[in-house]
Amino acid sequence: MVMLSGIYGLLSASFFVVMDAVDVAFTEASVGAGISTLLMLTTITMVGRQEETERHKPILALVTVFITGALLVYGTLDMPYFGSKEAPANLHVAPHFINDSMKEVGVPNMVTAVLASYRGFDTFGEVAVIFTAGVGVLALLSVVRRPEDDAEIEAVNDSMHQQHLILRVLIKILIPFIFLFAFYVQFHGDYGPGGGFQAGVIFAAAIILYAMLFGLSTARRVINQSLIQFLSAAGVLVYGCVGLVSILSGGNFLDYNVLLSDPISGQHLGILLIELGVGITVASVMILIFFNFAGRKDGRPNDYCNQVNNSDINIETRGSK
Amino acid sequence: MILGLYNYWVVVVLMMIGLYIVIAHGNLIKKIVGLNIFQTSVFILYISIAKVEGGTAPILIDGVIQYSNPLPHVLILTAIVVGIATTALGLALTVRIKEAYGSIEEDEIQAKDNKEC
Amino acid sequence: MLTHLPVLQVIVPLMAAPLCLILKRSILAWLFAVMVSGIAFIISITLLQQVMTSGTLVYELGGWHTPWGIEYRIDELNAYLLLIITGISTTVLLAAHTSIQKEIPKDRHTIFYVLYLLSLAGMLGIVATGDAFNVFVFLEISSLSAYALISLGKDRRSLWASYQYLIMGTIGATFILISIGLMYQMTGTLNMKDLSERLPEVAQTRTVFAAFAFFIVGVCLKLALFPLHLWLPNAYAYAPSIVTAFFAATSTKVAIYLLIRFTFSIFGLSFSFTTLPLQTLFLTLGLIGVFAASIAAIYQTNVKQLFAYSSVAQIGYMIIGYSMSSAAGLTATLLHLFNHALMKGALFMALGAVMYRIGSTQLRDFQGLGRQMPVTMAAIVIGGLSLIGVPLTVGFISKWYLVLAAVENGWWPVAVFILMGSLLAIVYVWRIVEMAYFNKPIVNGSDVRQEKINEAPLSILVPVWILVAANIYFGIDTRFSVQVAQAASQSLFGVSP
Amino acid sequence: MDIVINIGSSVCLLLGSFLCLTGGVGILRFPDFYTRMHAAGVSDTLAAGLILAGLMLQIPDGIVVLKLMMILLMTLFINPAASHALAQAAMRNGHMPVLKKNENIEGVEQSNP
Amino acid sequence: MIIAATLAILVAMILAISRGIVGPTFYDRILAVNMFGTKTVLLISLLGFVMGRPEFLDIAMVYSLINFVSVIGVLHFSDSFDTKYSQPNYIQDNEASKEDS
Repeated sequence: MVMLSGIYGLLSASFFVVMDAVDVAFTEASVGAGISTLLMLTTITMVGRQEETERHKPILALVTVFITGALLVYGTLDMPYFGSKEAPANLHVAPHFINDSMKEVGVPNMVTAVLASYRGFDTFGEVAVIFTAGVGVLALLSVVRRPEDDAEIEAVNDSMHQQHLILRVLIKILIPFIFLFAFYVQFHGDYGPGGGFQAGVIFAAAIILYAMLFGLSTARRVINQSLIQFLSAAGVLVYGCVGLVSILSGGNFLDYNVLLSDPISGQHLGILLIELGVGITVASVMILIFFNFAGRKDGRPNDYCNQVNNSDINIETRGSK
Repeated sequence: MILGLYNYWVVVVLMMIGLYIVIAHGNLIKKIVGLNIFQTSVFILYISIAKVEGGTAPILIDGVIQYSNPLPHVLILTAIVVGIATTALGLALTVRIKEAYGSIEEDEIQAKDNKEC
Repeated sequence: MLTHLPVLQVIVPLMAAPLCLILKRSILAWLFAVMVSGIAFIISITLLQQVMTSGTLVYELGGWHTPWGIEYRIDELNAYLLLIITGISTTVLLAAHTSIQKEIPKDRHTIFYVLYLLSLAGMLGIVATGDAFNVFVFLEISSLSAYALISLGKDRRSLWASYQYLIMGTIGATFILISIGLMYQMTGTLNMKDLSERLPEVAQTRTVFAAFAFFIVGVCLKLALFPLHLWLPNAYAYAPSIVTAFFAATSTKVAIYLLIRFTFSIFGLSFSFTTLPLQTLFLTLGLIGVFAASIAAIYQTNVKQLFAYSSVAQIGYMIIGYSMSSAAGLTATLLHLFNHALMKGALFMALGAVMYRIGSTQLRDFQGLGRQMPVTMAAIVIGGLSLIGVPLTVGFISKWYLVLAAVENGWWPVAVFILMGSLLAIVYVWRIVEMAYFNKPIVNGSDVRQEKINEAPLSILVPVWILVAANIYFGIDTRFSVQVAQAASQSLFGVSP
Repeated sequence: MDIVINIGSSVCLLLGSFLCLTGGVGILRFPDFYTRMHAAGVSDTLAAGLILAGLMLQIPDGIVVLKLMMILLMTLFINPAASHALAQAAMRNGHMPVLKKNENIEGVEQSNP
Repeated sequence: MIIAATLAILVAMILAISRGIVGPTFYDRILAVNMFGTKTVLLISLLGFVMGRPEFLDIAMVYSLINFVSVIGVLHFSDSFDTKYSQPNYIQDNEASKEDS
């Protein structure tokens, strides 16, 4: 099932390439096929693979699904044809982006121009969303770690990972290149597909790879929990501060024109900085999420369970007597 | 004629599959997979809107005048991020539910809740 | 600086959240959060004043002109909602520090404040923005933090409730996303104002109809309108008390705002109420919702769940007012938004105080609480009276306007039904009062209550009584709320073609 | 000169596609996991190399060739390593290749040829 | 030529995906996914050429990386799966056969 969803991610990404949406394909490839598949795998290993074939509420489901589907098909009937140049969507706002973004923002990749400048606030919201997810996972899964656990886990890991010798050597060679690639994607986003989000995911993928092969605690020694928490917050703040600085220099929020004396170079600087903020937050949140998932698996979740159960009992005591 | 809309119908089919999985499956992880499919179908809808016949990817190069519409791409980038955030949170919840209930089947969880009440 | 207020309103809490995570210490985080929420409250008051004196405020983010950039557009309705949200949030936060001590594990206190601020920022962002897609982004910020906050509850059922909410909420949000996509396809714009100007040209197409239908379903999921309300009672009942107080008072209000904003300002009144049998549909659902949820509330054994069902019923009232599609009906809805936020905020916070002392909100544990925690119980009683709609409380004012609006529309039976709904409210409030005042405290041998139960600490009581006082004050002096609500609804009817 | 390059690239591409197809057929038709892996792992790597080489010959643009080289390198690194890891994991978890009756590994009862 | 190669790869993808669906063992599926991933990398590189924008090879690069990460991830986590799910239906006795094959 999860394998197939990974394939699905790959497939939809290739679809996006065909549809000219390279940036989206880039993101969907790294997210849909990579990160979310990994997270699902981690979850499955933690919750077991028991499956129940029985479907409940099939009639309700079918009815809902068909009503929704019929409604959407009904809605498509009056749509402009697929690929039509005269579709209102392609006539009203978009031509401005296509024709003038080079003049106004000075970035050849229109997607980056729109993402970072015209609709920069959406992207700020997006960073906040990913930050929220990170904090939410932290709230749900973080476990207080004890040093003796770490030692024990390390012992287990060592035995477990001995067999992956070839992979370990390979990864040691590859990781610097992956980082290099991540930086390339980060700073080349103005000119080609890519940008902070994609770069952050690639960066996180490298760390996750390392963590999987060398054990979580080894990876944690390099990047510990409080550091990634700090970084994930810092990315949002970098983004926000660019906005505040532009307020202070007399523009509106996220108005990069006022950052430097020349509007175009101001735009460049602004986009560079906010992409950096996005990259930092995304990378650290992805690592954070993965570490907390995997840490939950290796750690001692029982402590928390007991705590929860005890508190349950506390709640019930008054009532049950 | 009517085939000019085929792309949107693919979206509809995907969306129906996703929604069906969300509603009909009892397994919490499968529900989230369904949710993913559902969301991806919407992404495809947006990207299909953006496609322009004969257009190319919206990165300026010399000698090309017809580009696809960049705006939906931007929106979908944001939506993908939202999607992964939701997935991560949903899976984290699943893990906690498994720890607390010992099961990730909807029916069993509900049965356990009812017993408590 | 004043010109930047619309955006500061949102980004102050949004940027405070990561700072809060860096602060680490729980008490520092609390003080910081209260401060931030207070600042947001002051900003919203200033905004309301500005809007009332000088009309709609427009703020172009990034300095890009619409429709290319995103804009913030604050009119009376937005300012009113912003005021409700920040006001409730600040008051509720005052009590947070004490209340979460017993409900949330120690190491998650800071995270709680971070999520709280994010959720606040998300709601403010939804309300303040004038861009359809931006609504979706901030909707997700507020919902994601809501899922996490709800799951912080002590009982394991909070996890399950949160999961259900996540599934329902995501489906709802995705429906809204589909709707925005379809609208974009037909008009080529995402700006609300621009949309409202360009939609009438294509209003007759089936695509716009589908967009409208998807939007209505999606927002009703978020709104917990009657048949789609299943996630709400559990989510409210098992979340930490502070979270419940905050969400019950604000989050459904934001969904109602979205409904009003999209139907009145974007699709336009004539379109909204002619393409679908919206009037009948919402009236029926609202009425059924009021009755079904009130009856369900009567049978609950958990007081939190009882009030959660009552929230569903109150949403029914708001929808009834909305379905009248007249200025008077809308005024009643908006008034009820405000008043319901006050009542539910007070009630759930008082329940938080009960939770703090006795660790439970089961109805049977309320026995004799009237004597043991007189101040808290008095707050609950006043809140309950307000829920019923007794004169001199805010509940009366909104019911009064609602009935008046129904009569003005000539819907006599509806007015009667509304009054009958209040009777049901009497029943469930009475159950609590009876339990608390007319039953002796449990003192038999089961040693449950061997230690004497004291009044709740002042740090919770003060905010509770601030809200209770507001309940009474705005029940007597209605000038402020009625004036703003009327201005807001008139501006909506003025805008619509 | 051009024609030579063109022909070279075509030959590479065609050979690559042919290998792709054989790999695809192999993964479907071979009897057990290890033989399938043989089909996939060996032919895939060579096919990827050939196709990428064919593409490289098509465009003599520096950066594009460089990227293609990177992809090729990644494939060459990653594919065998992944196959190796996969086979090892399968082996460790008790998967045995299907063998002919008379070629049994000692002590292994063959049930399903 | 490129078109022919694209078609061949598409066919190979279909074959791989059918193996992924058929299974029968867990490892077969991983193998299929891995092969599918490699093919997607090639497909995307080819598509870049078909559309005349070969700059987009970055995506193919990300693909090969992500593909690798997910295969490693699967293997890493498969260590903790119960082996009974991998159903050794060819062989009953796994004890005696270690490295000697």
